[in-house]
Amino acid sequence: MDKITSLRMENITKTFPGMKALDNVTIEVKEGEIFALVGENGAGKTTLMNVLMGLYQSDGGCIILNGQKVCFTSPNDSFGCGIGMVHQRYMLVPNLTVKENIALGLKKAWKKVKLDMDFVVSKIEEIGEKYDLVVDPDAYIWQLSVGEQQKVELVKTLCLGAKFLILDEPTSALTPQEIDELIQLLKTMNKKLPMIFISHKLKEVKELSHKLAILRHGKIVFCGDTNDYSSSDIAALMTGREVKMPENNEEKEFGDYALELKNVNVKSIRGFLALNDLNLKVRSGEIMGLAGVSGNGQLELAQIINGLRKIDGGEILFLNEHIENTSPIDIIQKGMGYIPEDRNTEGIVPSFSIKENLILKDIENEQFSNHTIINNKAINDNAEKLREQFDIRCVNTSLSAGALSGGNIQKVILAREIARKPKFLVAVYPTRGLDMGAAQFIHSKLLEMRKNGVGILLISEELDEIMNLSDNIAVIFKGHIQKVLPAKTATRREIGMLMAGVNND
Amino acid sequence: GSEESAAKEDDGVVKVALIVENTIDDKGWCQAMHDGILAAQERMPGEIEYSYSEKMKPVDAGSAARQYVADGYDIIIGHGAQYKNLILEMADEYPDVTFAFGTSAEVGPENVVTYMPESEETGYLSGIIAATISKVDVLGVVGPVDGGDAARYNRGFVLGAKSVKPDVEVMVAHTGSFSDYIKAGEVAQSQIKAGVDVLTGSSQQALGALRATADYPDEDIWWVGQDLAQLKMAEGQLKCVAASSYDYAPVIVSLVENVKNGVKGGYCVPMNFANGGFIFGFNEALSDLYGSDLEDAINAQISEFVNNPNSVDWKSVDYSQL
Amino acid sequence: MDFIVNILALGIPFSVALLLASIGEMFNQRSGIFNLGCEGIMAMGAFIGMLIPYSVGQGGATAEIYNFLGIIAGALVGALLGLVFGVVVITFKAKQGIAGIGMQLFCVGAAGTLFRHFVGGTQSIPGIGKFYIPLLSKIPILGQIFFSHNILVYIAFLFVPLSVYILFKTPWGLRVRAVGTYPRAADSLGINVNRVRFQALAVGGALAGLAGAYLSLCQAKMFSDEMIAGRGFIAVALVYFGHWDPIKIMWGALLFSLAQSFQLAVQGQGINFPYEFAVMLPYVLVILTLAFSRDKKKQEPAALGIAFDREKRT
Amino acid sequence: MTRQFKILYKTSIILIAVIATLLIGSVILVTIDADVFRTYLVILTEPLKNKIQLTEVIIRSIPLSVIALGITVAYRSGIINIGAEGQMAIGILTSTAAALAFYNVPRPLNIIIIVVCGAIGGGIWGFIPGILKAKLKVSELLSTVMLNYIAAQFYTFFLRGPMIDPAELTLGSGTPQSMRLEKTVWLDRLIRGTRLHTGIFLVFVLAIFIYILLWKTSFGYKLRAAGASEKAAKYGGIKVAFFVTVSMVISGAFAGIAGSVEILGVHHRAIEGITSGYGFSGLVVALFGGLHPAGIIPASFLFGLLLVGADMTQRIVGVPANMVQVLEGIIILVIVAAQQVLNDKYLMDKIWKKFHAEEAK
Ligand SMILES: Nc1ncnc2c1ncn2[C@@H]1O[C@H](COP(=O)(O)OP(=O)(O)OP(=O)(O)O)[C@@H](O)[C@H]1O
Ligand SMILES: Nc1ncnc2c1ncn2[C@@H]1O[C@H](COP(=O)(O)OP(=O)(O)OP(=O)(O)O)[C@@H](O)[C@H]1O
Ligand SMILES: [Mg+2]
Ligand SMILES: [Mg+2]
Repeated sequence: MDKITSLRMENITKTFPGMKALDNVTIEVKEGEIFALVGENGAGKTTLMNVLMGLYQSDGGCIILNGQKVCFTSPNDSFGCGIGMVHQRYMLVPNLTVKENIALGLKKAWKKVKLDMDFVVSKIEEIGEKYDLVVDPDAYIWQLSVGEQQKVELVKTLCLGAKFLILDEPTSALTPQEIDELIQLLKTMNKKLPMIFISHKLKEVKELSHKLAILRHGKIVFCGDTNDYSSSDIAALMTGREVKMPENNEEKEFGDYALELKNVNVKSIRGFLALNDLNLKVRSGEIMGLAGVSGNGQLELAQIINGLRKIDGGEILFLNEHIENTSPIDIIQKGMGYIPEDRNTEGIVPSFSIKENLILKDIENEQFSNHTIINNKAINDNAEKLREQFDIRCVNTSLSAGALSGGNIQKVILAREIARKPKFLVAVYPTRGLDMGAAQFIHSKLLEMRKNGVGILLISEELDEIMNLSDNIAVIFKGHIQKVLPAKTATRREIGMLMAGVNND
Repeated sequence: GSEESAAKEDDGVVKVALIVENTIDDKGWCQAMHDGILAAQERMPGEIEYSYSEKMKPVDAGSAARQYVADGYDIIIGHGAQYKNLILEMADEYPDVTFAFGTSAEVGPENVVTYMPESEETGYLSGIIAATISKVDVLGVVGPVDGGDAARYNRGFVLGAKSVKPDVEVMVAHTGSFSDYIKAGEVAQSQIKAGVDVLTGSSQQALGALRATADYPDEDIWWVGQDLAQLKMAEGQLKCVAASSYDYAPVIVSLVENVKNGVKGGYCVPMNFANGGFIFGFNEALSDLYGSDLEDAINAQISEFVNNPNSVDWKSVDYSQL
Repeated sequence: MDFIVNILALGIPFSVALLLASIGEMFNQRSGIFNLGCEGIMAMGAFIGMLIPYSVGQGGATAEIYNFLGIIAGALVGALLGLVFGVVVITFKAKQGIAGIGMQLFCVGAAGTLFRHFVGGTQSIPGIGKFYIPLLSKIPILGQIFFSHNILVYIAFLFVPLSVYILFKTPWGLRVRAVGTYPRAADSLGINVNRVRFQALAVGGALAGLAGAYLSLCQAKMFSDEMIAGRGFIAVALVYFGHWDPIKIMWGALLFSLAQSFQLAVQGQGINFPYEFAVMLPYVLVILTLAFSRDKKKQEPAALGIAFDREKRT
Repeated sequence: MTRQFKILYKTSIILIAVIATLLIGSVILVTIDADVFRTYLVILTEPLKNKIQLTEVIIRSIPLSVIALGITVAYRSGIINIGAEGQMAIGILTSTAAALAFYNVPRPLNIIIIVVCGAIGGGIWGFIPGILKAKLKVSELLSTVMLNYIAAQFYTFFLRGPMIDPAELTLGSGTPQSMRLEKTVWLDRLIRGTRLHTGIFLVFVLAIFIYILLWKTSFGYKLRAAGASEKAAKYGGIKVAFFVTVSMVISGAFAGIAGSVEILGVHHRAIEGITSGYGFSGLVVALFGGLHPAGIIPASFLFGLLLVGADMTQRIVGVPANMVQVLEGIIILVIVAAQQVLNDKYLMDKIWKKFHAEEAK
């Protein structure tokens, strides 16, 4: 097959035990098209694409490629037809190198007794030239930032000879610059290949796609030309209601300094300074946005504030008390709240029930345990209260938290952290991968906390999020705060320059 | 397993049950008792019905013994001192049944028989042989655990060797296990490398050491065995100069007869050359190695033991002083 | 000097069974399967290994051929049992730890039962003798330490670089590493995760079987149902010692065996402390070495112990 | 999916499992010319036929369940403790030492002292792998295997040396075993003519204790969190290293208690071979029991049944003793496989769809 001129998924139905994930879904993608697929978390977008890749077997329906019915039972079949997919959760083996990851799928490199690595490298170079995508073939995946991994995923998919590209939320973890680059890249690539593009960010969808389908609860609720609809139309179609992202536009007095970092240095595992003479002060009631390209020390910063990592020099003051190199529990008890980057395994204990997760930090609290004996009633009541207050969607709070969708997991974490009435909150990528409804909810909660006088350090890669919510914006580069700007007057351009390490002062 | 004798259930038949920790064909401790019972069966045709249970951990032995009692067995032998408590307690509960265990020198209650192989005597003989045929005067002992039967045999060996050549060097090493054949082989190899030319060893693991000596078919490396069964093995034929065994047949015969006569126990049977508890044999195939001098010396020693049992002061041996 | 040479010359062959089984277990674990049944597979390998020369090839000029047939049969049975284990933990997705214990019981028991039935009590066999490498074995000291062993010793040590090569240079090794770390990624590239795991289990089982056959045919030259005596578990432990790296596993096996041969030599020299403390030495040494080694790089195959199911969410 | 289908599915899986067990076992049984049918009949029915055998089953399930409860604590904190055998051995040593040292203490106090000392001994032996894992990242799979061997050597050393029964020395039999414990500390027999002892009550007490500890206290909550997700626990301010160590201490202590109870209830002195096999069997029981006291108690009974029943086959049917292990192994393999299949909703769904599709046609 030289070219994919049309791909049609017809009446696809897929059930998982106890739920119907896809219900009679039909979509069609033509040559030269970028087809956008949008929908809330859990709508079934990824499931549909996995059916297309042959990873899931659908219960009903069929796939028609260039007018011919095909049957995919394994990704080998779909690769054979030239369909490639960049998965939502990157399918890269962390302890293999870039070229090994690519060789894993590149059957031509599988010589009898030896892997033909030269072939793999030349293939990587060929693709790199063709699409202007440069990756280091010898780097290990775990060494790469999320943005770089994203590129590797693309290169991998292209090396395997994709003539049709599926991109499942490729931008959710990228910085603004990276997103812009990727969109440009996809636009040029589209001249050669049709694509399906999944994203929660309607701006990207508008910019990139020709056609658009909206999935809700496993059904296509809308399908049409992207250009005919505005972002807010699409948002309304998607969620069934009007969505407006809240903004921080309320003047207020800040309190005293709640968190002060003075000349902090942290060595990374790989030897260099992950945090380099970092200074930062945040007041009560202030939202300090931390902008920066991922991998510039944001995670280390969040960890040291919460006692999860030792510092190698400097001081950290929390409400005028030293907290550097103390234990997490001391810091928690002093009133620190933390929304971690990895919500699935760090923010919750996946096998614990929702109600248990809601008291992860408060189990020793008299409210929930009396002389170490747990008070189940209090825990249940607490869970019911928070479930209602934070709109956590679950059958009941005794279910294990790991079974929740990403957005609901984030709500559980947020509910726990806010209910503890912290004096300060560190929020890391709080809306990564969440749909608009969920993001809106979380933003409004953060602003509510600000109103109540809680200082917030908001670490994010989304400039929009930072600019919408922050009072001040600090820009981090190579572990050092470049500059702190008032959010009112800051421009995207200026922040972008600082993030890239250009400092005019 | 059970080997029911041809005789039907009648007054003349005594039912004997054996409980062993290893297997009845281990060419060592357990097999000796098994063979003894079979021999007794032959000597008293139709009078003994016999069943055994193998691989009995202490707790399993309790179940098995109780089952045997329930099945009407007259004599239950727990072949190992680890069964002592079990036997004593059951003897208390079931006064009509005879229980036996060994090694033990204690005289137990009315219905308990103990037996005590004085294996330092066999060790002593092995020591004499080893020291006599050794060319380099360095001997090796491959011990399992330094306790019980093995402790006596090995110390008797040291004394026997010293009685022939007071300056002989004896290397003693223990594997720490009764059944780790491979480690016993490793010990033997290590000792042979260190210059030992005649070895001995006790418990079933010793077969591993015996096998290791056979790896030097053309060299003057020899073995003295603790069980006659070793002589019949291929490597025994090749390397085992002599061996002595426990002969339980007399013990069993007398036990059965006593039971028939209404004596349920209350005595201890020491086993030694004096009462025919031991048998000794040379390996004819290796007769070049030992002259009639040695045979005479051994015979003399045996008659010495017969006249003078319990004369080997095995407790005096301190391995660290060797 | 002799003392040290002897320790080395014995320690090296002692390490072979551990080395082979441990490398086999490393292949299992690299592919994501934790096989505690190693001990049992070794027992079966040892039994089948000795059964062939025992039953068909005793004595005669062709004995060597039957010995090698025995070794091959031991490895084949090991591979077969690895596949059986695969059916339990891959096809049926049973929990691996407990299934491994079941496997161990089954194999040790079956080896013992069949042995009792077909052979009887502890049985010795001629086994495989030493192979002195021409010229090299004549070198003073080194010849004795390195070049005067039976042929399987050399082969086992060749397995170390070979398995490094297989793991890191061949397509199959790449697949094994991928399915053990992130099976979903491998699956998304069209690699049949379960097939690769079956293959790895067959390889691991074959090496464990080979290790058993080494014990019965080369080291002990006999068989008894209790002869493996926990070596399979030590082999599993050594995989953790070596952090899934064949070379470090080799150092672990050597450390253990040299300590073993050292303590035996010391015991023979006469000790004035209880011998039990000498017997403990290898075990203590392995723990301490691992505890105080600098290298704590965690390379544990991330998917170790988790059955793969494409449709199931993890 | 209808309820009928679910029941049909489950029963057929169980049926297939039973048939598979019987078939695989009979392959070996036929090979060794044993009577297949009688062998199975004996295993399944003999132990239940009279009170002696039934109590023997319970006697085995006592140490099994105590060890399994301990293993559960470790497992819940993320550690696979395969060192119960060594921990039990050390527990036997310390409790015997205590029993011999405190012989003139009133009975209830004395028993408590002995059991506590057993717990301390086992606890120390559990503490070592715990602290090695928590502080030095030494895999417990390595350390516990090695410590089992080390414990075995300590065991013979003490029974042969410092703790040997003086009578063994004076009478010259020299068997490595301790003096017999005073009758005053023996646990009472519950049924005349059997060995069933009051240790059974301790099992229930400990099971309730573990249930409360793990599921009803904040300590247990934190311990389970540490095991379920180390990262999340650290994030939540839980000192994971502490819980890893403490849970291993508890786990070891339970194995030690199992040792004490065996001494006080069954053997009445420390002898060789008491521990053999309980470590692994305990792990199997813990996992069969779903790592929960409510499952462990029946699982330990079933496993005890299997041990006694399989052991009886050698006397009644005449199969070699090793066959016990073969049958145990097969049963474990089949049950774990079947357990997984029974609970596999995806598979059930798939089969349902297949049937359904056919019906639709
Ligand atoms: N393997 C699975 N087993 C069970 N349920 C599943 C599985 N995969 C997905 N689901 C469920 O199917 C529904 C659709 O999930 P899917 O991942 O396709 O959503 P999505 O639209 O991609 O969401 P997101 O925007 O969060 O990526 C969800 O309710 C999800 O919980
Ligand atoms: N080549 C380099 N020179 C100096 N510092 C570097 C270099 N590469 C990375 N760093 C710093 O090392 C730290 C650790 O990098 P790492 O890739 O672990 O980032 P991260 O915080 O995990 O972010 P992310 O997960 O978003 O990639 C970062 O703070 C980064 O600033
Ligand atoms: Mg998705
Ligand atoms: Mg990173």
